[in-house]
Amino acid sequence: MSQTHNEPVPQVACRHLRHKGMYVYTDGLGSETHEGYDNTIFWCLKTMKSFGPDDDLVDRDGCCNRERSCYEPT
Amino acid sequence: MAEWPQNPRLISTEIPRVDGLGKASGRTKYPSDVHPEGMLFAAMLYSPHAHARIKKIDTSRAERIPGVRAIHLLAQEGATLRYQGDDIAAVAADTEEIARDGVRAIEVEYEVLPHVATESQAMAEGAPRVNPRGNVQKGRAQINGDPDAAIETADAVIEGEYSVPVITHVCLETHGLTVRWDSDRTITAWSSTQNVMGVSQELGGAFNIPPTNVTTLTEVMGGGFGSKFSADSWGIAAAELAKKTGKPVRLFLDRAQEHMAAGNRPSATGKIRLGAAKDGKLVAMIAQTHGTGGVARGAGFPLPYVYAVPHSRREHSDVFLNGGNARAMRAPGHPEGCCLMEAAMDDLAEKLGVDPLEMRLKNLPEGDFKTPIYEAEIRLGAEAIGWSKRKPRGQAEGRGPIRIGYGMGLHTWGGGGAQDKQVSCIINPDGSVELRSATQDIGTGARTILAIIAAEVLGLEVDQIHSNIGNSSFPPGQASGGSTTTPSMAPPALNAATQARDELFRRVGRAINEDPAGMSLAGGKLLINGKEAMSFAEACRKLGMMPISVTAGFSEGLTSSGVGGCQFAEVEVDLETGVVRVKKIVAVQDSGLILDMLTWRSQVYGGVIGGLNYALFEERVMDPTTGLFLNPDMELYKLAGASDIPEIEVIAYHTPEMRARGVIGVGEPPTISTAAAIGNAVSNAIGVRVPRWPMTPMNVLNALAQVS
Amino acid sequence: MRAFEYASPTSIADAVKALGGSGSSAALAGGTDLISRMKDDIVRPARVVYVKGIPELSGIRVEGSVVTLGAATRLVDLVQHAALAELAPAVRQAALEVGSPQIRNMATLGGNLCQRPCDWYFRNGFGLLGGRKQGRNLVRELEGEYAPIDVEETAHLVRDGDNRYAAIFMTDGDALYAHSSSLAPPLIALGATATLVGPDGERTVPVAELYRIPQSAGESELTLRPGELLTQVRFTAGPRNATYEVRQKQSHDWPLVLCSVALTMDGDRVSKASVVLGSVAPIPYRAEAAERAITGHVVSTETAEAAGQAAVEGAKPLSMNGYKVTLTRTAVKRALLAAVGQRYWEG
Amino acid sequence: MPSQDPRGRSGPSRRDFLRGSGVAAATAVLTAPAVDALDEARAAELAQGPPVLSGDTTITLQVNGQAREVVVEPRSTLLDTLRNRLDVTGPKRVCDRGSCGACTVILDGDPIYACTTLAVSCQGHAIETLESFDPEIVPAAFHRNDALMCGYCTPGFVTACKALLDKNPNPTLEDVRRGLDGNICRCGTYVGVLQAALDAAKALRKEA
Repeated sequence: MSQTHNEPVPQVACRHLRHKGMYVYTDGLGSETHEGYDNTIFWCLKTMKSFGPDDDLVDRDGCCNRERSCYEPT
Repeated sequence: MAEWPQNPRLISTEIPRVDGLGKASGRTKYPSDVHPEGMLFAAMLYSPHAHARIKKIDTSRAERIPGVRAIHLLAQEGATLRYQGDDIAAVAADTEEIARDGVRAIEVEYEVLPHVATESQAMAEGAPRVNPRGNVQKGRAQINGDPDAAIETADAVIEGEYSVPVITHVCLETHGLTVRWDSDRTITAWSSTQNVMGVSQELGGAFNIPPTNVTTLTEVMGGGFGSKFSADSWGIAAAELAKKTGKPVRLFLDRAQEHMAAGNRPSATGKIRLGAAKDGKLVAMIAQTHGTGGVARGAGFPLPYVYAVPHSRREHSDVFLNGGNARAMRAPGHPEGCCLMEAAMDDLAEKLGVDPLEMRLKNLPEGDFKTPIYEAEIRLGAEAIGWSKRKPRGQAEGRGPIRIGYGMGLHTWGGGGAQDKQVSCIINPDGSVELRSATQDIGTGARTILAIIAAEVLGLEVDQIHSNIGNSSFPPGQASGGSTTTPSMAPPALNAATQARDELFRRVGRAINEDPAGMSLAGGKLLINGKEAMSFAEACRKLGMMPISVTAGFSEGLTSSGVGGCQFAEVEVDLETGVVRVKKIVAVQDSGLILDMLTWRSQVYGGVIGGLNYALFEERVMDPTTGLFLNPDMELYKLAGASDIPEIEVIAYHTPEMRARGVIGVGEPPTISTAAAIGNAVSNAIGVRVPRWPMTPMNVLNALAQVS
Repeated sequence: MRAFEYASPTSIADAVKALGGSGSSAALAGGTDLISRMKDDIVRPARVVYVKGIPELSGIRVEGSVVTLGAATRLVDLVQHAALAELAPAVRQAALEVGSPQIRNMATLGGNLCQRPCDWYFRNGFGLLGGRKQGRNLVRELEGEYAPIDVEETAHLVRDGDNRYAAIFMTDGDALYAHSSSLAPPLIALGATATLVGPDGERTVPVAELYRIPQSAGESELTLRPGELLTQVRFTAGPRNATYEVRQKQSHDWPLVLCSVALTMDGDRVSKASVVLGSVAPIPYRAEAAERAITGHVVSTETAEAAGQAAVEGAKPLSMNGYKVTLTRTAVKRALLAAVGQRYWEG
Repeated sequence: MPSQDPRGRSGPSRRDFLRGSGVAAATAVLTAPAVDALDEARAAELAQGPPVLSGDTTITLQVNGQAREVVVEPRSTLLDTLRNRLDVTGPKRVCDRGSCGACTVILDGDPIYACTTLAVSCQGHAIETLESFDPEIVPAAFHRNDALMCGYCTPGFVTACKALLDKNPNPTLEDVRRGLDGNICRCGTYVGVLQAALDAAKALRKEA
């Protein structure tokens, strides 16, 4: 199974969202979603942890939610 | 654009790493060794509880300790601490002993909250929630064909539950950095990182200064394995302390916090039904899997793995619990998927009475470019291990209480390069040559690889090239992850060296009135129309006062992605103690064009030994009652020592076809299938599946007890 | 590590004076266990008395069949001593398998006999009895304070927790850790005595009596009195003896189970047997049933197996460590066969 | 009892101990007359028991053949003293509990873990770290055989290897394994390390 790194993190993601793939597979903010599984591990630059300043989980979908108190656009 | 040379002089030979002697003589300074003038030592206070809220923090007693210079709180009153090791405060002091006194003197009142520390606790009905949306997060079901109908048609079906535990990276140099403010808007950070540019970005961002004002220096570093990409909370804390005190600060985690907070590989458990026809051809798989990345997601892994399964359904859940968050670890997901898949494959082969090797050959995906590679590799590996000596499960030979078993596993990885990195090649008028890029060496030999390429192109020896990396202010280089460093950096290095050489020809040609088209470099000499004209140094002197400096990037054809690989294990198991001794591992690996056979082989050995640890020893043990990590050390968290290392035979699958693929990374693939192969060898030896890794006396004897 | 006072006496008398000073004190020899436990904040002596500089504490003396070992003798010296290897292979083998070359160069006989249990609940600050409770609160000694963790009143950390390395014998009480000295079993099997010097003078006790099962929180598993220093160990050589250790790693690791035997022979037959197990009970465990089983017999695979079986008959393993029953059976069998030179497992 | 332990016999004399060690709460380096005065003062105290140190204490360590004066606390480990105070950073801090060997130094000829050794107890003993080794022998063998990757465990392995070869210049592979069993490498360089040790032995024999 070859890896694909082509599923972009939605452009509306909070600008404090990070995952390893953003540093490694830099051609176009590719995520680490693979065929059939996703093991991307995110952190928030505000807390440097897997939970955001609002005590909620940092992840691909959650950090696109503009309703979150900590959300900051790009 | 440049191409890899057809008949290289240095490439693919065995070249000792250029920075090896400095490391082996203790002279090279790691980020945890540097000691800038006036430096303070910092230590961390971290959560002693699996789950708690901070009711009150009082630092006044700590502040009064003579020698304590500053305290920075990472968690404020009211903050939730989600695992033992979650950080609370950092203290800077004149000595490390005093910094730890300061940590002890911080008075924290905790409201201890109910925790879930094991997967069964986290998955229980009504369990305290780690993730506000629930501890069990189901992923999208992955369905291929009609598995329910198909599995009914199989001639044999096995149903097994297999699991691998959470393990941690155990970087020998713990996470941390030494940091100095050079002005109120510029920072120098000696960081133990696999991502010098990222550390500059994250530190700059935290202090609202441009990343280019933060120089991250990582001349060498003591291991990352995927866990050292971020500046991290403690890195920011160290910079805060340095800012507060006006002095450089060194902050590295202690071993316990390193285990608890600096990353881990998620666990994996799979209930797998796998069916095949009489001849061993797979028909269907139905699998429910879960795993935990602690307080983070990320426990996904590939399944089915490697083999073509015409009909499959796989449902996966990430389980959240009060343990430190996962981080990418050497081939994220693959060792887990490989163990589970290969165990099921072996069990099914046994049930069918088919040779597991034949069964694997039968189920490689048709039409995949890797299938013929696997076929060739399996042949080589089977020969090297002596697969013909293998007896069917339950009939293993041995002596006294010892049984000998054989097992195998296959793996795959990407390992292609990023296409946006750069290398500068500088040729100075004195004949010295320097390469620069903001990448770093996490132990793979990155510096050496770049030097080999430039030396090859410039007709020089490797030690004549100054390979300068580990500095974020250099042209953008690759973060070291996903086996991408070499394939990302080799193309720009080749292009930069080639363009610098061509520029040298042009300028020397102008100076001596010769046609550059007739020039070449070999053996430290400039040749004109094949005839020695002058030494390289003399040629460089023609440059006058002005060095050549070329910065180049990626070009097509120098790298590609996608490797196979297989491993075979021979083990001896003592039936009366359950102790497993691995006697031999054969690792057959392709990775395109191999630039340095010596460091390449070291990577494969290292991958195999990492896999051996996963197979036999490693396990994070969490206590259900207290939620604490019971073995955050290097003693009860067991790792192989010299006497635990078997004979390891590494076979490079390095045919002309492979070389033509260009450079592919090798950091990750060889660590993937070792634990699967050892697990299968143990089962072959003792006649029964050991469904839980690691293969400890406890797990082996428990499996034996199940059948007797 | 907390600050402490430090003294480095050069005589036993001075050491005893220093140990008997005000506040808690600890004798430091090799440091391989003590320094680590001090870093863990589990042991907090106000005064550390370094005893390795006391010449009279070190050395191996063989006089006829009487062997005297100084408490500060390094394990490496036990391993390398030719006469000791001849007379007490059980001691040599146990010492050889402790830790690593570096540890054997540092660690001492006395330090090994007096080392604290290698138990992860103990090392995490919960003491030796499975956690101390106040009502429904489990209290953990942390940085000098007690932090409550809400648990069932009947909770026992080891019984309810990860007890893979814990005791399988004497498990009715609260002390469920496994005693981890490797040198205690062979010395007990050989009938060794220990000399202790303290403020009230000198006393000699069997090595087995250095240990007890703690009954209340904070009570030590060692019977040394405050200010007392273990100075030497003595035994009379004679019986055939051997140690067999089951360890997971070949390199630096702890024994999962260790068995030492000492056999007095009458011709081919065993006339008196001593079988002592380590890492299976809160104290070094004498397997009397195994001793009875082998006494009067020629040691063979069958009789050794029967002795191994007898050894485990009283075992009451916990939820996870039933496998140690198998290991114990094997260790007894192999130690007996090793004593008569039949290492069938090495084949 | 006759001593088998060379360290037991060659321990510091009482006077050396006092000169080297300073006394309780003394932070300044002691001048020679002050030491003499203290000698007398302490002589009276000996009747009460040995001197007791606490707080900052000036000691002298013999590191790589040089006498190095340094202020430590009794609790300062040899490792932290070397690394943090003397800038001898070859030995590394990894497990900090005497399990991994990265901090290995040679004390009076024997490899030991510096992380579980107190600096104050090392006065009067010879401390060797790998910085003092001939780089052409053991380090060069590690380099040639690529017996290192990230290199953080390497100083400990090199030191354990040097100590092994000093005692056994002609080791078997089994001897090498056992001699290096107190060291852990996470990158997995053991294959190269074992080769390097045998290779270094060969180089040493050639030199001899």
